[in-house]
Amino acid sequence: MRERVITLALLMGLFFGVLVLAMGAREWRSPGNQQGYAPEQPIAFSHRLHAGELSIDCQFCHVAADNSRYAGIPTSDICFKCHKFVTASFAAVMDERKKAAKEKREPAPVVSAELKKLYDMMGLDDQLKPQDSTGLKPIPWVRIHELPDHVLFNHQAHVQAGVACQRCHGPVETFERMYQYETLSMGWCVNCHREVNRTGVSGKAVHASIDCAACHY
Amino acid sequence: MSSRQLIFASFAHEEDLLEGIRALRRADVKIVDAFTPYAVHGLDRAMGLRPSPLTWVCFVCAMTGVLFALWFEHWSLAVSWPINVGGKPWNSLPSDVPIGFEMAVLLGGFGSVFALLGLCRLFPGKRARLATPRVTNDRFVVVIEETDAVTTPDFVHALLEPHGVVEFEERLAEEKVPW
Amino acid sequence: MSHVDQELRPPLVLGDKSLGDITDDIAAPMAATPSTLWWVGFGIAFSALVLGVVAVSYQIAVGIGTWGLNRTVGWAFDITNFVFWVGIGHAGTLISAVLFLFRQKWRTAVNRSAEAMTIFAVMCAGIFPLIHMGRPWLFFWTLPYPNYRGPLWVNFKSPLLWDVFAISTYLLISAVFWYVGLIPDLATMRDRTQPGLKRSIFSFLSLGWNGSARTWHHYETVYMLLAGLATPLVFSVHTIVSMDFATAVIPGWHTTIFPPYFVAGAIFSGLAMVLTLMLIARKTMRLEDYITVSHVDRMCKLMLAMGCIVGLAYCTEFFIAAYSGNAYEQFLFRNRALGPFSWAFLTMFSCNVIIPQVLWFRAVRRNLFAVFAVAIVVNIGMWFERFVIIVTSLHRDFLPSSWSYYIPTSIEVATLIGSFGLFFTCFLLFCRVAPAIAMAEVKGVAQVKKPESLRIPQPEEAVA
Amino acid sequence: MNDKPDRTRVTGEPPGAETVSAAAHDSRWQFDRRRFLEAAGFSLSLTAVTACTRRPVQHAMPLGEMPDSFAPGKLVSYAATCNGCPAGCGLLVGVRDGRPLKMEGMPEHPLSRGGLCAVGQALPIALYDRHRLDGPLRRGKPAQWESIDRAVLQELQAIRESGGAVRLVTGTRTSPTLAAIISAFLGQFKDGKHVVVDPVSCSSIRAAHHSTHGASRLPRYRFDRAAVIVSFGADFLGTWISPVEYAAAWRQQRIPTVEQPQMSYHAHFEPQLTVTGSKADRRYRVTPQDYTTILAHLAKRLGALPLPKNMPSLDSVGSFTAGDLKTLARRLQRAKGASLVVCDSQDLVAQQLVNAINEQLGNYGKTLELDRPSFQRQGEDAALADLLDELEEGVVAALLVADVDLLHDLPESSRIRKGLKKAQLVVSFADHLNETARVAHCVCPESHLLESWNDFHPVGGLVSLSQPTIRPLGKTRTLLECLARWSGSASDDRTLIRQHWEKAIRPRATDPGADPVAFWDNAVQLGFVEIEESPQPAGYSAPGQLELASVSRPDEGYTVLLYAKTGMPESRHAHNPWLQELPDPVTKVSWDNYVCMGPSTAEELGVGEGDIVELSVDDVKLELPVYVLPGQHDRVLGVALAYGCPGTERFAQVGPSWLEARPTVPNGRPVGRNAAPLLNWQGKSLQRVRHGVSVRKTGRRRPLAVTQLYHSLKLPESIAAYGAPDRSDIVQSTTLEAFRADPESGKPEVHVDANLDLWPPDHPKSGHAWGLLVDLNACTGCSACVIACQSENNIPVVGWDEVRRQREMYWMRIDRYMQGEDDDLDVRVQPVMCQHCDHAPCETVCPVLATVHSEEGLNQQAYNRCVGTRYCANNCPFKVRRFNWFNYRHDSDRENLALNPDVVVRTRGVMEKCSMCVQRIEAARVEAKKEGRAIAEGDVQVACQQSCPAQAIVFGDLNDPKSRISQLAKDPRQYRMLEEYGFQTNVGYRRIVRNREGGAESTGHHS
Repeated sequence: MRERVITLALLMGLFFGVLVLAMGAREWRSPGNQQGYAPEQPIAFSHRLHAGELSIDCQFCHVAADNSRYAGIPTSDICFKCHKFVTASFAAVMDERKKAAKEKREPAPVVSAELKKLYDMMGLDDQLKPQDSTGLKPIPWVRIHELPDHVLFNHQAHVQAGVACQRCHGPVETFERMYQYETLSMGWCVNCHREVNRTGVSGKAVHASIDCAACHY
Repeated sequence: MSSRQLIFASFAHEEDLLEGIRALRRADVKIVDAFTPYAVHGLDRAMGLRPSPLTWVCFVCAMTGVLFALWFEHWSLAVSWPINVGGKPWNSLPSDVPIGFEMAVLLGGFGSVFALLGLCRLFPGKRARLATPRVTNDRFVVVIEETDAVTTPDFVHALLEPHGVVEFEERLAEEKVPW
Repeated sequence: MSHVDQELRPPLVLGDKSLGDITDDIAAPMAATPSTLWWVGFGIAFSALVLGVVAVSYQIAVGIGTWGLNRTVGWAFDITNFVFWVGIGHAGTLISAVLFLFRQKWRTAVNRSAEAMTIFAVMCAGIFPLIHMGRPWLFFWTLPYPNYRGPLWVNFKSPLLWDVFAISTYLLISAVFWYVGLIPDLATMRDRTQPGLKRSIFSFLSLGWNGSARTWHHYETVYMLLAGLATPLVFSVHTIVSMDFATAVIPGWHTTIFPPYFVAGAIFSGLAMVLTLMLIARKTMRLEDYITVSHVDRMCKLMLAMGCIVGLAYCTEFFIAAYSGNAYEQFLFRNRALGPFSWAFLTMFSCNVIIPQVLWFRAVRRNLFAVFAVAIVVNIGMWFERFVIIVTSLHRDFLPSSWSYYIPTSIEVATLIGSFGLFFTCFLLFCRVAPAIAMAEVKGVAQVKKPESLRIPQPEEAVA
Repeated sequence: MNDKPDRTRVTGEPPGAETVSAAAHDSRWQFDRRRFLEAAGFSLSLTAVTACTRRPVQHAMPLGEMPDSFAPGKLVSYAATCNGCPAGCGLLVGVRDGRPLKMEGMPEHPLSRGGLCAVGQALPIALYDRHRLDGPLRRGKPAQWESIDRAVLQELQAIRESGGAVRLVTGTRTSPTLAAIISAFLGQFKDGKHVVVDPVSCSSIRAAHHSTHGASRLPRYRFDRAAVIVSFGADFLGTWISPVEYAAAWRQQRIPTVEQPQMSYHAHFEPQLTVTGSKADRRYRVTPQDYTTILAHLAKRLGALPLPKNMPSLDSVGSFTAGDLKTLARRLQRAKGASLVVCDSQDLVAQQLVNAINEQLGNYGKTLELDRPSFQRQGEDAALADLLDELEEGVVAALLVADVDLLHDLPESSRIRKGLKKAQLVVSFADHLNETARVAHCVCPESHLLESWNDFHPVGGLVSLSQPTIRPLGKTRTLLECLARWSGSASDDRTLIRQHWEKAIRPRATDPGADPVAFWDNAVQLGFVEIEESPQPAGYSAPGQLELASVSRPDEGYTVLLYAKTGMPESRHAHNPWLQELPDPVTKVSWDNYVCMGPSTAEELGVGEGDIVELSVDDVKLELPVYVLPGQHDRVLGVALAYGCPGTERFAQVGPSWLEARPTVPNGRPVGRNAAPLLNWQGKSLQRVRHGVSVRKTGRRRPLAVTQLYHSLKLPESIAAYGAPDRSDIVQSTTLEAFRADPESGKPEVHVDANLDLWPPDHPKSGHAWGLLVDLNACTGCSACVIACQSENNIPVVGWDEVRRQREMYWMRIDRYMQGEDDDLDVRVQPVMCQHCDHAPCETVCPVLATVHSEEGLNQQAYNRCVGTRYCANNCPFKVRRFNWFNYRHDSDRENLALNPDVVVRTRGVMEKCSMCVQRIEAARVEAKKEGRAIAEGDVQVACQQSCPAQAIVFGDLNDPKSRISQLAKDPRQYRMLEEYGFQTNVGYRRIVRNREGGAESTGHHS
């Protein structure tokens, strides 16, 4: 009898152990691999809308990608290039216009909730006039793509070789919220380097080094 | 379920066991097995056992080890990702030899031990079936099956009597039991 | 072995034991409560082990800088200890495997403890390559496992990687060899133990052994195979260890003589350690009947031979350096003997070459105190041999600007002491939990005679 | 499996050029994560747990607005001028993401010609020094500038009314704007004077020219035009006046080629081995007093001047004989107008003799320019002496002190201290609390060079500008701004300089241009402007009968020579850890000062290296450890100045701390001991030579942190192999005569084909093949490259204890070998970095492929792969690999800003070594790719090469037949270290050639 109880207890323990492991396995990834990381951002910026629907070129905002190691998170003034004029969705603006026309008044400026955050960061009031009290604050974007410190990745080298942004960042133009598409593991980098040495990049022969010192120094 | 009639004859000395077995063999009595506290020299010949196939297992494992190691060493450093290490040539067979050898020994050793355990049905936690508890201490036992009418316990006892059998016992054993 | 032979040679087991007596004698220490002597020994060994654990933990927490190494001398105590312990390990395998192959029956007295010693020594040895790494927690990078780095494998050209394979193979094969040898004895222990936990453990570990002649038949084959594999393995392991140095370019390391020289040295030091342990065990565990003076005498002869080979190797090194005409090589050896580390060289040479010469005298070989003293001296000398090879070669190599000296720190000394602590702790525990002498093998060579009265003349007849 | 063992580089998304606070903010994020990883990475299990989960949230903070022409992560160079010493070398400040990181020499600069010394290289770590004063202090308490200004102006007003004396003390500052502001400031007062104090002054040279040429000037020496150089104690390649300028010039005549087997002849007289002495063709071991004797006899022989009165005969001078004098005079005679005699003596007679000799040889106007003189030393001892008297008398009402630390750098500090107490107002401009600042009423810390606008006028005809590359990290001001403010102008330094330039510089510029804005922009961009300066003629009039000053020279005791170290020219650099740790080029000692003495002196005193001795003379006592230096005059001891500075106690904990660690300096004591009390006044001349010093052994020890323990290529006699007594093949040398006969002379006889291979050439280099070539004849061993490498590659400072344990981390070192007798010392220096062997012994032994070969011939070290077996370092024949024994300190957010984000900061337990600045190669590759071409010659300059004052290092593509390195590789002087071993190194050396008679100095012994 006692043996049975013990056996039963052990079996249950095993079952739950396996269950916990199985549940963990879904979250498990090789150490350092952040694939699929999609943190909530301070402003719900949609790449799908900007890069997909509106077909804005990546480097319109990520200006440094072709001349610097960093692609560059866009500065607020780049957003303001368009969002000086576009303050809310077309539908919202039209709604307000209709409502204003109905109520026989000047349409009030419409600012969407997300863009409001941008303007707050830029220290602008509802009329997009600079507020005196607050200066320009950087937007604390949550970093998604981050290589370990001992890897030196250079955007310029890749962009100039003709590597499409999507090759590493995935079909960003379909992402509502940005996430890490690839594993960004060393093997993933190396295999691409090997492959392009055979196939070339967009029809152009390239020499992608697989020396250690290409990335580690 | 059928069962077998087995005869257990115990001896106190290895010479007695050997002589007894030889006597049984001369009389064409079927010897199921013998049990000894240590490896008795000449027992295998006395019982007419065939040479163990484990040498071949060992050889095959060792060859697998060495060939795999040599192939893998060459493939990984010269084919899959050719890396220039100190200007050494791609085909650097001499430097691959030590690991090839070690792998041969490792696989050969483990292969033959596992083969032994498999062949003799030895595994952790197995309940030992002992001919007599003293068989691992100071008793030598031979087990004989009563295959036909001739091999009666009396007959066998008569055969073994001159060889100093100290205990003689008849047991009923289940069919499945390998001995 | 003919009868004549048996008459001429003294028996391997004294005291006219029966098989049962042998079992009782050997199993006795395991059942008895440990003697005070055992407790004292264990206390000392365990304290040393704790000291070592503390030292190693501190070193891993703080860094290799806690050792006295520098930019010029990158290895010293760590690899000295490593080679020393690997060397110790070799005698164990040599005694059990090589002597087995040569049918040297006297090995049965010592092979079990020699094998255990091998395992513990290789364990001690294995610790050093691990902790000598700057980042020991990444030790698994030295193993070729599939990975996300490309995959990036390991450098199969590196002697250090050969070491990884050699040492782990050696440890595994030694352990298996030892365990396979233990199975029948574990079964014996199982069958003489009262039911209970102890018996369950013995039962579990003895794999259901029942002494069947068929099993013995396969077992003998495997045992011989393992011995056959272990023998070249022993030579290969120390050859590979020696290649750590021999394949390097540093004068004093870059020498083709190293493989045989290291193997001889390893056997030499291993024999010394076996003798040390054997003499202690003989005294403390009252195994005088099993480890006889003639065993000691034979070991001493072997040790003397090895000592002479080692001495020859020392001289050959000097001769070749002089003969080679390579100025760096010549300087190195002059520096080794006459430079700042000449004290270490002199210790090595006198301990390993000069003092063991007393073993030419039978009286010394049979005087256990003298033998014990010589064995201890050889142990010290062989430690210094590795120290001399490693440190004197490194500290003054090609560019005089980088010449340096080496002084160990307390952490290193504590780590060395700790490794001895680990070894003896394991060994003393082993004496308590497993039969220290291979019962099944001793019985096989004990020549337990059937009383004459019962003997019936039998015609010589071969049974096919 | 990328767990992250490596320490944080301070980067991330570019923090922005504008504010440092943003950068600090960014690094704080990193710091958090680093601490997290340090804790986590420790045990394997913890690593596994954390690594399998998400990392902590990090933010990527963009700038609010993108500044114009801002390229994140790009290194941009700005022209500036170095103020590490008054020499005024051209500087290119490498700025990244708003952080000045790397100082490089400006190749176009007429003085330094692309070179930069160790002090200049070490500027960044001083900029980010967390102990630098953040803002002004009033009575030792932090204060606001307003209150300081108010207080100072109030006091000055009172002094102006009372007519009290105002004295401004500075080091040599060649700034024309500052000069104008100073005269405006001092003009407010009835008695205002500017006193220039040089810690190591050239007062006597100026005085001698006053007496012989009627102008108190320092000539500009043109070593590039000198075929015969005779130097009396002037360490012009190491410390004297403008060493980078001189080294660059000296080099011009020191490179013999097959076509032109010519080089200058350089004779050197000195009591203690210096960088310059070690490079001389003939070095004579004499005392400083002997200079005068030799010069007098030389002058007589050349017919310049009769022997002065009471001149001893030449017999009294050590190794220099009458025969030598004859030869030397003949050489000088033959090189009339192309010879140069220089002397660092403070004896006026000696300097007058030098002038007479140079005049007699027709050198003025050729190798010495007196009409376009040097302004690099303006200190006048007499003025200083007057000031000290005035202070003592209590005449000085206001004393303003910049650059120098009166209480530390001068003798008789108690007298000065008393004098300072009598002053109404003492203002210090020190950026650390030095001894004068501690007693000053106000401390107005000066901004760092890289934080401020500055201009310089180092030599006639050249003015240079220096622009800021970062906003002041603290609330600091420049001296210029302070003085302007206190003379009623509230302009900032940029405005002041610009105004002055428009007014005074542009009209004189050789190319003033039409547009003042364009002129200014151009000047800022280029960093210097050449101006027309009307030559100030100075005619020679022979001095009258010279008389040897009757200096009391007691026969007893030793003469102590007080000198400045190459790496520590002034006490204001005492807080610079890079300079403190830099091994002295001559002694290889880091972190301390010490008493240099010759081997026979040491034997006589019964002391050895590290034994503390007490030097005492009159009432001055000084305890210092001994360093035994061959080539030292038996009666002369040497002690370096600029040590024992207050505040350097901070370095006690600079290294790692562990069980057996010992602090870099004993707790509460500064680095080294101040030797300034041994300076002494002879009339109005501050003598750096002290006679009659007695030495006592104390019996205590202070081990010195020496990076080289064995100093000779000659092997110890007792253990040297037969027929191979030395290793001179490692640093090969020949003589000019032998070189003329056979350009390959000095090459050892090697009977092995170095290119012999046991295996097929499986690894041809099809693209680039990088190589480095070091000309040992040009290399002076000045160690500028060592600091350049440290700055470029984030090499940690490890502290005295670690250096003492032979664990310094430098990727490149300067090996220095001295062999031969004291009177004929053969000194050879050799920079050694990773040799990048094609058959690298280190690579084969690494078990984890952490060090492998690149397809361009580089020996790569992947730190993040290294597990730290140290096998590679053991197997390195050149011992260039450095192991991270500990995690070295990177715990100051501010000091971490000096880290180069292009290079990983290594964690403990990994091996590191010279990468041949692969980060620069990779950066150049990307840029070249942009233009669709391969890397061309000149695209990459490695850090050590870039700043070498003597241009001894050449880097390039060995596969490019047109590259300079491939051309030079054919040179017969080229050799490789340990060539016979077949390592196939990619670093080559060029043999030393000494302008001497006789055969090559090598013994071929290898078979």
